[in-house]
Amino acid sequence: NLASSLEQATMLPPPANSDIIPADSDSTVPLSSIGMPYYDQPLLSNWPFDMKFSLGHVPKKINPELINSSKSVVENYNAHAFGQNNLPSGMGVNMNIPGVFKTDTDTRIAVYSREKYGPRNVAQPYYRLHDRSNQKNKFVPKFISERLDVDEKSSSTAENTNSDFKDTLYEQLFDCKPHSSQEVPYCFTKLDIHYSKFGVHDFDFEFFNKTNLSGLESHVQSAYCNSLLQLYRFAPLMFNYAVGSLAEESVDNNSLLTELGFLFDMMVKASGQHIAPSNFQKMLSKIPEASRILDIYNNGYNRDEHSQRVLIQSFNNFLLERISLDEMNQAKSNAPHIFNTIMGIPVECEFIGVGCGLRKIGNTTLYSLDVRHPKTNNVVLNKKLNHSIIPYIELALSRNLSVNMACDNCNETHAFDTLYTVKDLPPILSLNLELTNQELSELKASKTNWLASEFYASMNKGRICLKSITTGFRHLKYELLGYVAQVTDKEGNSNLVTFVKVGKDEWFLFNDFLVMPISEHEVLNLNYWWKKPVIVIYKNSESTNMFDYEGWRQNLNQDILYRDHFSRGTREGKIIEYELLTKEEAPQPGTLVAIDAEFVVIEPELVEFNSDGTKKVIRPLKNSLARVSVLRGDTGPKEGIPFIDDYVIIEEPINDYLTSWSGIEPDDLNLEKSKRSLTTLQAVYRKLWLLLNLGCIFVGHGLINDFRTINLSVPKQQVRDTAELYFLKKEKRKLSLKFLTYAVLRREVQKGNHDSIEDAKAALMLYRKYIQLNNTGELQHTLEE
Amino acid sequence: PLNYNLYAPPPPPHFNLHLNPNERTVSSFFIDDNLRESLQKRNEACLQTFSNPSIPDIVGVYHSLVPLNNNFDNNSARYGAVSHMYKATSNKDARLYALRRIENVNITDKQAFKTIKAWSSIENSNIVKVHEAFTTTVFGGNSLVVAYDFYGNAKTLIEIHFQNQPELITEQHLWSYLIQLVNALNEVHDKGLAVRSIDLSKVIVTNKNRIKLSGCGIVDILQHENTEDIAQLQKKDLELLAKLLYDLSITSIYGSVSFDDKTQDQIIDHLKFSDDYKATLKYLISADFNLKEIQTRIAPRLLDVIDGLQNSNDFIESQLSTELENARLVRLMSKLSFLHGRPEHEGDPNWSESSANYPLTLFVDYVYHQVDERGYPVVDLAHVITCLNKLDAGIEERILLVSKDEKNCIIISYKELKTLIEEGFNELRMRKDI
Amino acid sequence: PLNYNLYAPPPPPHFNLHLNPNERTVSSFFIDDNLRESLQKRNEACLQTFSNPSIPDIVGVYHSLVPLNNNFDNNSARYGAVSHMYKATSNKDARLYALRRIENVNITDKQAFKTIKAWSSIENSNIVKVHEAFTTTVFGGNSLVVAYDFYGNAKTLIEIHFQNQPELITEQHLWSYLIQLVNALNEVHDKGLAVRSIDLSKVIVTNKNRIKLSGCGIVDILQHENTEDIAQLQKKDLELLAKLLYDLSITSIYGSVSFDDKTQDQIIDHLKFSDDYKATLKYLISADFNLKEIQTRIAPRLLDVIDGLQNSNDFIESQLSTELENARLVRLMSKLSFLHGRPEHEGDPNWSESSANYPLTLFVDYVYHQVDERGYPVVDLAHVITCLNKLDAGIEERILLVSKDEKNCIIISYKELKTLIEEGFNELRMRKDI
Repeated sequence: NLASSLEQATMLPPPANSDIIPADSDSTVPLSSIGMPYYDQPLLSNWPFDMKFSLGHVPKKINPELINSSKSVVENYNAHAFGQNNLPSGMGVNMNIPGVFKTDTDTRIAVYSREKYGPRNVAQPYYRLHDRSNQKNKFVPKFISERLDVDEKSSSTAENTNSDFKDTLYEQLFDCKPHSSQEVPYCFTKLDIHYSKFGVHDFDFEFFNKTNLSGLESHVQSAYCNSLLQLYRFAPLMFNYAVGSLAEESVDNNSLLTELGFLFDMMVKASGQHIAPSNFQKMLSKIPEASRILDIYNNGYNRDEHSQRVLIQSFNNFLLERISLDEMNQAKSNAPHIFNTIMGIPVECEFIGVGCGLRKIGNTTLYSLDVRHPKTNNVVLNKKLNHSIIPYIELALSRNLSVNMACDNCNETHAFDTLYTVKDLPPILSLNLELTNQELSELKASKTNWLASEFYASMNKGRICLKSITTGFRHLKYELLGYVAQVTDKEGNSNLVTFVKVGKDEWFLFNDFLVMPISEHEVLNLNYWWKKPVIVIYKNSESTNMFDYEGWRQNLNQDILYRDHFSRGTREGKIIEYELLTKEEAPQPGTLVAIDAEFVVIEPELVEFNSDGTKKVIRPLKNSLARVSVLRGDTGPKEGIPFIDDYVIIEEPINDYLTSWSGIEPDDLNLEKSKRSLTTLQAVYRKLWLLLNLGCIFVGHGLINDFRTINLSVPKQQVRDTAELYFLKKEKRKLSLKFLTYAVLRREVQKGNHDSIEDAKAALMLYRKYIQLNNTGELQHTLEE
Repeated sequence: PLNYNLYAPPPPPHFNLHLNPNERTVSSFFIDDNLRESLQKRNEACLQTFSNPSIPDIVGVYHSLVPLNNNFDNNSARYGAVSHMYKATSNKDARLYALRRIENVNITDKQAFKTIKAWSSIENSNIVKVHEAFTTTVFGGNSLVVAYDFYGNAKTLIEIHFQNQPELITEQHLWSYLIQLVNALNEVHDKGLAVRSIDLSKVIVTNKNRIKLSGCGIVDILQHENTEDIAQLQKKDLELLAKLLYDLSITSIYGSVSFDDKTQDQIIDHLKFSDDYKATLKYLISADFNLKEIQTRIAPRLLDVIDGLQNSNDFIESQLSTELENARLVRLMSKLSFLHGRPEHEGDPNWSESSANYPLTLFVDYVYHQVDERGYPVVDLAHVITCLNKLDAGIEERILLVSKDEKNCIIISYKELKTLIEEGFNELRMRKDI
Repeated sequence: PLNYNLYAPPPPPHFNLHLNPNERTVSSFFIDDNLRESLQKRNEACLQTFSNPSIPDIVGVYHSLVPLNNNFDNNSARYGAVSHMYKATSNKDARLYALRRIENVNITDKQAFKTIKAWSSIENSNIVKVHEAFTTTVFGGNSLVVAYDFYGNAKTLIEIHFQNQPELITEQHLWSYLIQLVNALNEVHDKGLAVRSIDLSKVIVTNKNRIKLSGCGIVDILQHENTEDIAQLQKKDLELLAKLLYDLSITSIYGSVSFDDKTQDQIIDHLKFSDDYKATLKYLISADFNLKEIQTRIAPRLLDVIDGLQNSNDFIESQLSTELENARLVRLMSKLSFLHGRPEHEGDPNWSESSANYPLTLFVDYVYHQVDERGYPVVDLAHVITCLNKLDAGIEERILLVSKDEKNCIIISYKELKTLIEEGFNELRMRKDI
């Protein structure tokens, strides 16, 4: 009964603030001073012996946005205490009783959001670092060389499971929808190229691109430029303009426009193969203004979000300005007339002197518009305005600024109120979105797509008005061509990708070398916390949609093939080992030429080794073309006679001349001292590009590497590579030119250093022999020897 | 008697838990269970009490005598008299001592104790330290009592290797014993003494592989009239040492080899030990055996032993380090519990979000109440111990504590949390004094 | 009655530790007076974090790098390059490692690492274990990183004996260092390697008077192209060892004797150490010095070290014997805390009065939230442990638990509480599997 139970139950022991066992952490009084009662059952303190605990996690950083938006506890308390309530909603927690936190405390308080940062107290799962990319590992494809091994060995069942596995892998790789609110889909993250001992070509780029649109490699300087280049590649007017400009010869004026044209041409010819925009980057680094404004030697990934956006927008402005300068230079005109018709934005500026009332009107042409948040234009924040880009653009069409200028009236420099008004919109309209993180996050609140897929422009009382629907009145329709987006992951790493419309209504995502089709719905969907639009292009729907891939053919200037083009001096005093082409020898489709190139090392390979035997190539070897020799290849009296033997001026510091391989002596490339036929890379490149586009067939040994360093994309039909022709399939071995020359041609091996003319000649002869052997069926036999 | 198995039941013998290198089980955060158990048993042995009228309450300065169970009777063999052993506590310094009592002795001259002072000055890790010797009548009759250090749960070599699931004698044991006994004898002989009682029953094992000579000095007392030359006695020590090792060594071939027709050297040849050991053993039983030379002979072995001891030192130090940390954790966890969730604080506006308690409440959730992505509880002892250790050390690392309603959060360092807890705890204790 | 698993007073040996350095005997040489403090400092050193954008987050498989403070700059001397040290955690096995980084190296051939495998197979108590070596670009430029075991709060010989209240170098130190280095070199040379970097700045002290060679393998990598004969390199090791001991020895007569006009042998004569030591030192600096012979020469000293190490072992064990229940209490308290006060249980009708939670909540109040008759908090760790011990055992004793509003109470035995808690805990763990 209760009473007796109560008696038996132990009452609360008498209070005793005893210190038999002090709670003081430094106390050495043993905790076993108090013993255990007798026990005959397993103790409660036992834990299951099979419970596993993970340790060694890479510590998860506190989200930088939280830290940035936080306030010191003391500040928060003071704000409360003194009734200042301008803290963002939710920060009402008062955390400081006087004396609890000292004024120099570093404790901070911030507003939290479950949607943004996830639920509270979630245990951090363990990820194995292994190769520096944890979850990404499954998306690193096998090297091509490894794949060939596996494919040969696997039985049919293994193949089936392999391809099943591969299919699900592809699905995940190209899945652009995130599966948790925290996750950025893999296809938008920065991708790494992995190098095996066979170099970059062993990396399975095809894994990432099943289309016939070429992606751009990411391991180059200024790789952030890739995103913008892909965008302009698909603006037809821009493409046609750049490629069309190649008809003219422009080899000594450091023309970025020309390089852009070559790059676009390459991207088309490569048909889905990956390309490195290395010549474009080289030209970019040659231009002094570029290295000042842009971060040439940094690949742009180590910046915070905001400065990365500023960087790509600066590049946009720089690129367009430079193109206009290049046109003026080439055409020797006072304005880039053609380019202005494509992207020129005519702006009228009205200056009113503050105080002196002087009024001046000027005109200028811009190539891109800076779009800002309406409130910066002192426009009252109207909620409706937030829902679409159109009012943002409209507001960017006129701006009020204060500018300091020299005044003709007052003879001093003082402030002028300036009103800039855009008078007309070009066919291709380039917009830089200069919005802060906060302003960008507000876009997500809009119910409709903020990125309007079209708008209508009309003139109203001298001002351009933009509407989302047509008013029926005289209007121009603009459609969204595409945009560069910034994707930022949880850890604050940002990557730039491109969404662009190709053809009538097909949208594609370009992320360096990953290219995939994507739905318009996903393109326009800005509701992801990790996605921010940065540069947006609209296209006048009446402007052409046709890409003129052969635009360079019209009035093609081929002169350079028929003359010397030395950087200094004439033939006098130079060692000339070639005979210029004559007009009778004009290259035709199918003309055979033999080619060999020599390279020097600009930067050696950067490799990380581990004592367990593994190694990782961080940065592959960086070469530069130093000499190229092209020989006549067709049968005839002049077969084997070189008509091009150019040495290339290299402005970057050279790490290694590779003299025993290349035959290049340091003085050969020195403008002062060289006795060789030194010329610019642009000149050499043009010659080769002409030969390619005129349909020549190139014979050589190991041409895939040569063309890569030269930065030329040659279709398979135009290549006859003796390294491939004499390939030992079983041993997977490529044979060296030296060996083949000796073995097949029974000729004396080259003494001394290489010489590109000799090598080209040897390759040509090997090719001839190959044809002969193939015809007579002796090829296999010869190979086996 | 406790069933120690219940304390932390070991996993089944063939259980194989496949752990990744970064995974741990519960036992890795705490002292090794076997070590703990052996130490607990030793403690238990130390705390034994015994009340029996046959045992006097006080003997000299010692009290609370507890007879130590010797399961064999030839304790008379070495001394020629019946001897008993007791655990006792000293009145003077409250420490435990082992009293060895020889009954019915006839000691009338304090000259008998002339070597005890020298014996008690020996501090050697392989000798049970002698403290004092005296005669007494409290047991009835005249008993000699010698007081030694007490080692709980210690067993003699006979008990270890010859009784109750005897432990197999490996070559490692033999080398280890040889070296330890040489260490002991070195010091004893240097001090001009001789052990005179080296015997399997007078060598105890106090921890893993540590042996100590017990009962030193007794023969000196019992035979103090016998004035044998010290050099002779020391030579006998060497012979006894050799014999002890020989006896231990040949157990390995009992039954498989007949000893009758062989010399000792021949028997040694049959041993399944290394040539090095066999050579050493032959040297020991030879007449040439002297302490200086044996040391140089086995010098490389000595280095091995040093390496082994250093390693085991490191091991046990890390065990101690872990358990010292755990002691601190217990105190820290108590402090947290003292402070957190006190009924008198609920509903008190001063003790809610506007005080030091707020971070504490959030911190307790952070440590113990983690969930996975789907909201299920995560029981991660590693996380708890890591966080609390960091809190104890008060490091600069900052953590994110989110409010229960997930609307705001604080970013606070362990250092700051530690300060808050200390101050909160002190305030709690002093509250009545205000 | 709470009689079990009580601590017993520490067992022998009982050392008088707080003596002057020259009064300490060799047998207590390895015992740390302030062992607990040293261990605590070491643990804190292991927990340190450091956040600074100049240090990469991840290096190879290591993360959470913390630069280790080297208060001297001659870290370049031995390697001919600037080196840095970091504490880091391995993501693979969650242990702590010491990373030594040499900046701006030019390693283009994995042949550079050919001895690392052999180095990493050496497990010697006087060598800091080598784990792996690799090059990396994450620090900008090309750095060599070698990973070693990490010893918290370890100091080099330079720091111990030449800086900040330098420790006096006694003869015992010298013998001990010599023996430990011989132990290390023995194994290194046996494996066909050479240390090549024996130097006061590359020897660390990890516990009391325990030294270890640090930075092994680095010179092999940096000079891998240099193909000097291994026998030559090993000879150089001996010379460096001799030099190290010589340099340490002569500090004792700095200032009191002029070195200018004397040979090394003559200077040694002036040392105030034993003849034995002086003779040994002369042997070391002579050309005859070889490892096999030194061992036999110093055999008696080896025994001294064995004795000291055994004592140290015993001492640490004795300290450990009073800390045996901490682990159990940590396990028990954390089990309770996992279960008690979970946010997801608040407001959940299933988790209130009709489950384990209610008695648990009341029990927690009973244990930790006691008040005296005037309502002031009572903070009593002894009470906490008493209750927890009873709970752990699950005894029949019943207690009265009163509800917060003081309107209800329950009477429940420790045994029932134990069952409820065990079941609640298991349910908590298994919840995700349901």
